[in-house]
Amino acid sequence: MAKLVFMGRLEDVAGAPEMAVKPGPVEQVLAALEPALAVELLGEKIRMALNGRLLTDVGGIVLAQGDELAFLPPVSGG
Amino acid sequence: MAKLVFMGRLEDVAGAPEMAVKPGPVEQVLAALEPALAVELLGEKIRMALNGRLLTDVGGIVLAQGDELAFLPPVSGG
Amino acid sequence: MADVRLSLDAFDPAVEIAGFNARHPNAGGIVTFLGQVRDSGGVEALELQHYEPMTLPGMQELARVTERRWPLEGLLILHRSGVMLPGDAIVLVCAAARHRRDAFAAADFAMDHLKSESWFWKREKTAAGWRWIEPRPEDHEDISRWRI
Amino acid sequence: MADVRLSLDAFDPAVEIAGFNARHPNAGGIVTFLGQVRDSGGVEALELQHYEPMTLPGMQELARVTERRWPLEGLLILHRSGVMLPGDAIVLVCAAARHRRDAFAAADFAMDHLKSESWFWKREKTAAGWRWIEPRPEDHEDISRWRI
Repeated sequence: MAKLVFMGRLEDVAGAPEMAVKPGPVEQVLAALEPALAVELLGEKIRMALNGRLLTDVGGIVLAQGDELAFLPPVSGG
Repeated sequence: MAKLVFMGRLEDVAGAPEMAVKPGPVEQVLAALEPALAVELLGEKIRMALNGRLLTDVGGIVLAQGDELAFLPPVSGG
Repeated sequence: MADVRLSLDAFDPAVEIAGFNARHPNAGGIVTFLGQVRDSGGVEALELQHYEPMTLPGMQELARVTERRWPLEGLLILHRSGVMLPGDAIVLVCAAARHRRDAFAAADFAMDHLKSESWFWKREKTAAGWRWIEPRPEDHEDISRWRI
Repeated sequence: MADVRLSLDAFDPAVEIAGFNARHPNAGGIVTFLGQVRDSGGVEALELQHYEPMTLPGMQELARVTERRWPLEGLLILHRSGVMLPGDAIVLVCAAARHRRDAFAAADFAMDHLKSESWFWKREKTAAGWRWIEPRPEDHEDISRWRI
């Protein structure tokens, strides 16, 4: 399995901090989610990181076994 | 008596941190000092304070009994 | 050289500052910034969430950038994660330098970047429950001061 | 409100910082600056001379000006006078404020003014003996940043 991670307010939208998903193209993984959640995850201000590295573009990304894809809303630290 | 106070390097020039002087007009007091010291005390960068208050102009100042006239070179604190 | 830590438990800033100063007894100037949970606005608790694979590495990179930009003799970046109460320390930055202005600038720079570019998400608990905090426009203005 | 002190004996900056922080547990941000005698350039000792009728009153006036200019929750200005050795604390400024930028600016402003406008005269002892230190041009540049 692969893993989706939801940070900040996205955790509330998803109802959990993370979710196990079947490996495969990210588009396909997102299409299998609740539409309301998928819309939030694809929001303009949400950044994505694959295994801890920021992605500039999610197009063409395929999640492999053990991959972790994190959805990162705007930060508000300190 | 009145008192002259020499701060910073002026103490070295005067050979003492302070000096008791007879009350009277400042011009007269300075005229009675070693000329080399008087020249230093009247240097452009030296400020003067009478009883803890900065003087804008020493002209016309008369030292009374118990007065303290301080000569203050440029500061270099902290 | 920098000491960069993500703390999951409360830390005592006075102990950390004393330790930092003791390690840099001959630095001309040491600037420290301590950020604490404010006791105001009815905030009962504050939670910072971090993302393990990115938060500490991001702080370490910030330390490297800060050290490249100013000649420092020491740098500490220590940030809490987890649930905090009013008065709890959130973040501590200490910068030691030969010259005062370098220490001030480095601490200020590190704080601006921690606030607006480090991987933390914040929520506050009031009587109305927990609420996620969005970044403030000022945070982005603060950081734009450093673009050269 | 400000705590302004001229110390004729050595002080422990860690104790002072801990005390200041303890008095302001709920300030959002606390910035401290600690200036120490550098162990460099062959300096064996440093002496700061103050002028009793003017030095502390001048520091108190600086505290008032600083507090008028930024909304602070607390301000400490503590300055040594006398003979110090490398590693000894010379000056400590602590500024507590609701907002980070106010605390940074207030501490920075107070330090610039302590360096270039407070009534201290400094001399250093090296192998060649004692030598009076003239103010540096940078000190005046630093202070000119605050003229508005």
